[in-house]
Amino acid sequence: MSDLIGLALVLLGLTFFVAGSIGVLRLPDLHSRLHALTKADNLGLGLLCTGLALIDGGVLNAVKLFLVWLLVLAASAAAAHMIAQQAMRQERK
Amino acid sequence: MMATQLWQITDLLLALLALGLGWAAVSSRDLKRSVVFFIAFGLLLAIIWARLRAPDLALAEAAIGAGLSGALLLSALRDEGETAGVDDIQRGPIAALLSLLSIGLAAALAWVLVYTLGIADPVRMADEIAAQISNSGVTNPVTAVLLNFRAYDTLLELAVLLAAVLGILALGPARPAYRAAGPLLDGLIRWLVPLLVLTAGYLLWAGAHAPGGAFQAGAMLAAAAVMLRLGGHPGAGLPGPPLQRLLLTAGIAAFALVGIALMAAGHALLQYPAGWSGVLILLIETAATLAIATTLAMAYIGGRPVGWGPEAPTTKTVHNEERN
Amino acid sequence: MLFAELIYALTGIGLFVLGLRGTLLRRSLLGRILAINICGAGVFLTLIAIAYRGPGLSPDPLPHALVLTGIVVAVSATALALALGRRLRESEDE
Amino acid sequence: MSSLPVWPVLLPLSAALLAVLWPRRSAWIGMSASLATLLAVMLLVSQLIDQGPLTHAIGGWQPGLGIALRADSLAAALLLMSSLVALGVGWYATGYFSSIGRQAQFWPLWLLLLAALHAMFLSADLFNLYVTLELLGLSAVALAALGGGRAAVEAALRYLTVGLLGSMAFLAGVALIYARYGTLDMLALAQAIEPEPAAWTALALMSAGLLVKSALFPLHFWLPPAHANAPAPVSAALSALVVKAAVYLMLRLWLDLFAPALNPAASWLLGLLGAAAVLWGSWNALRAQRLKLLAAYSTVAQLGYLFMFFPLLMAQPAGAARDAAFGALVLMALTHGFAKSALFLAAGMIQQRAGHDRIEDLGGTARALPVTTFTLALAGVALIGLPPSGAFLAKWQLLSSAFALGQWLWIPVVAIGSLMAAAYMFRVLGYAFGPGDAVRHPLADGREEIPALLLALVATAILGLGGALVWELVAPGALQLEAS
Amino acid sequence: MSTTSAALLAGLVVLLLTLAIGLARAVIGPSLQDRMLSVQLLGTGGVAVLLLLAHVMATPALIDVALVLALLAAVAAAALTRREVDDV
Repeated sequence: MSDLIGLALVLLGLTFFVAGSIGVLRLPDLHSRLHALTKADNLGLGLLCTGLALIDGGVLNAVKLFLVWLLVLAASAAAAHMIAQQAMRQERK
Repeated sequence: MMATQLWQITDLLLALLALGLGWAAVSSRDLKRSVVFFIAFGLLLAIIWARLRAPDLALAEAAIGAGLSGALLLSALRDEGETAGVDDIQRGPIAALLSLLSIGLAAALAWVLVYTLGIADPVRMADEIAAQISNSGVTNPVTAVLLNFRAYDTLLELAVLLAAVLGILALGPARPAYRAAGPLLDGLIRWLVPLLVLTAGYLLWAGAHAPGGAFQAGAMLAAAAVMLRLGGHPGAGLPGPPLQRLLLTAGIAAFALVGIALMAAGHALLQYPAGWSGVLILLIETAATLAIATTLAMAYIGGRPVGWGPEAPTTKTVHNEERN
Repeated sequence: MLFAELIYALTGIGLFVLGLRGTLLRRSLLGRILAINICGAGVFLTLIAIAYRGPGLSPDPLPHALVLTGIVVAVSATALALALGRRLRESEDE
Repeated sequence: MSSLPVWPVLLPLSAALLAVLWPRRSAWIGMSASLATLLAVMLLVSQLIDQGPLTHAIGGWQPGLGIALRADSLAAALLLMSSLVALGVGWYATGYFSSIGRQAQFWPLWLLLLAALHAMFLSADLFNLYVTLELLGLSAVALAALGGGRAAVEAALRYLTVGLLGSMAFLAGVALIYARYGTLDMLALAQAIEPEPAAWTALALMSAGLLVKSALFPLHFWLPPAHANAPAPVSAALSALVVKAAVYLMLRLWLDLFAPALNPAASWLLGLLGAAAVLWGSWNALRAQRLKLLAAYSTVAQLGYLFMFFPLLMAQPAGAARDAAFGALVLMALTHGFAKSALFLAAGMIQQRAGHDRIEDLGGTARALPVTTFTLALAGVALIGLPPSGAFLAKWQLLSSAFALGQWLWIPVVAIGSLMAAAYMFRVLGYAFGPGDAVRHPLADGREEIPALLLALVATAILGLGGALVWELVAPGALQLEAS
Repeated sequence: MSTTSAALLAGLVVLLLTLAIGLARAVIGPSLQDRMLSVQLLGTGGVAVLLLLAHVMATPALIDVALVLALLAAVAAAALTRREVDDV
């Protein structure tokens, strides 16, 4: 049962990745693309990690998966901020 | 059956992506694009190593590609300036000829390889290593090869690192430092750097029985140094120059001291006595981790730090000095 | 011969040749360095592909160790080359 | 198992560490280590003469699983050359680099280069050879860049990229060998290699890489700028030792490891390229405006001679005749090693004292620097191949082998090459003995001229008079991977 | 291979395709920041790929690789955007 729920969560996560990719490709400007990327991917990865933790069942791996997600969350927030800031600087120039 | 086909699709996709990114990195006319593609290529390579059941390599590639070498290439790209490298590929009849030759070479090599794999025995050294691993002092076979069976390669590899960083130090002063970080990045660094150090320690310790080891750990520490420097700490968290010298040489020194001590006791070079292998390997690996981290960090800084030692005259005056 | 072994070994050859060609065709130092690294990655990939022995058997660890050494060497050479390039640019500015 | 093969690598390597740790004492550390290394090599040679080839299985592991060091007579001859040249070059360097800071930059890299060379001569493992190639390449590049000027850095960069491409080709060959035969141990491989596509392709890849590194015509383009713009002691080492390392590996591969898989006719390609290198290098040396550039082009030419031996060696079966030709090849390489390092050191001396090394403006050098000019002349004797130099004996043997085998083509090449060498050396000496006052800064200390003179004397007199000893040392034990 | 693993493997294929699509942004650009976006995407996606591989290949060590990638996910962006002291 938990396998099934986990699998569903993983698949749901993947759809977010698809959405993020399409957003990065199709959206008109850097800022909206940034937005799409961080939102979609972070959600996608979160769902995927949760799903895999459910399928796997082990506690240690679940903790590691959660940690991975947290790290990516923080890193991509910082990265997006830095990239946006630099873009703004260059627009001002 | 289903799974076999899915694996084949996965392999084809990864291979095509690797070729595509590799092609884009070497053939893009715009240098900026090339660098971006190359960084992406490094990430993909880490995935491919994972797929080919080489987790030690995946760790190393992830640590070095996403950390140090990406940062190194991006700062080199910054030096190129805004306009440089837009038309970076030679064209014309010679280039066309070269491309034709390349296709021929690739075809020939591919034929030889396929033919060779068809007749070669696929076991190679795998069984012998598996048979001797219990005598190596560690259970991770890659670590056993690197620190025991072929430790001499690793010793010389550390010498390669040292030669490169000494060459870099001889070229001139360090790159300019970065500006102080804003609150967001500063906050990130505050908890990321300790985590990186912690992970390095974990990888070093795990290397004996699981994927990891000195190089992966050293690369993580170096990534911490890169992060610190990007955040506006010009020294990248390195200690002062006298200690830097000690750290740079620590890896080779550990190897040499252990090796010579064992020879004095009547063994071959680096022939660990039974029961001592594990401890000695961990000792050498710890020293090597510190040496690799310091070397990579100093290579990233790109020149002599302040107070490095007896100052050589700058190159301009060297010119006159050696000519008078 | 395994499918994966074959595919990745051939990809390695492709990358090796691509890198070779790129090194000769690139104008800038940075471009050439990238190409050499791709070239090396091709050799590494071929080595790791032949070490792979399928899902049931553990791979031959020797090529893994060789490639790890090779990666370290490649990083050292890259760092030295980039530092030389920076020195060259500075001497142009002088 | 002998522990002697370990020290020629371990001594300079450990000294490099000490020189990093105590930069102010680097010259002292380096010179002591050079002396100790020479001693170790001499011990090794004497044991080798007694007992035949020495091996040391590192880690105590069976070669194949582990790595073995192996010293045979070819390796011993080259070790002897490199440790002697290193001593001379090191001695010269202590006077050449004027500040402690420059000494501290030079010595660790120089000691690493020495360790790499010796490791390569002693290695019996194909992948280990790749690592030594890279160590040699990177330390050589770093040393070449110590010149500091734009030209030096540019040349060092080209040297680096070309060298890396060469290493990659070599590594690709190693990968193919491992894929086919499942081992990297050269002794085992010498038994296993068969005439088949994998062996041929691997040899082609490795040779291509090594030919780039050994600067065989037409792949020599990177050498003259790199060797001409480095500091004089570095130029001496690059020209005398580093390019030889690649030639040494070519010898190992063609005559030793892959010999059973090869058609002797393939070596004609190497011989022809060598002949072209003799002519092209000599011609450019003749036209060179600067003394160090002349010396660098002369290296291109002299390497050509070494490759002309390949078709001669491969055309004959093992035996006394081939041993004689092989001894001549080694003697030629040794003579060039000593003569070229002497030439570069003398050129560096002149450059320091005159402020330039433009050949046409060297008038008066002979009067101001008589010993250095004498050194130039002695080096010239060896490079031309006049008696009593070692090169004279070597060329004589080259010619008689060519006669005996009916390979007539090499004979005019040797004659023309020697004449051109005479022309470019006499051109330099002509200007040096001419009127003028090129040397504006007289020597403070005449002892600075000694190391170059000694190296030149080894090339001209000792190797010539002791040539028979080289044959004796090299011939019986050489080329016997397949035999042992 | 269990059905779950097979399904995850299928997911892996989809994910790889997705990443390939995202890489098109690195080709189009136009700015360097745009190109770096697709590297960022490949970084996050790579983490996901490694996690899936860890499960499908039953190699928990690959989670460590994902962890390393996650730890370093901000380095490239920082190296791209940070300014040196004497930059204008």
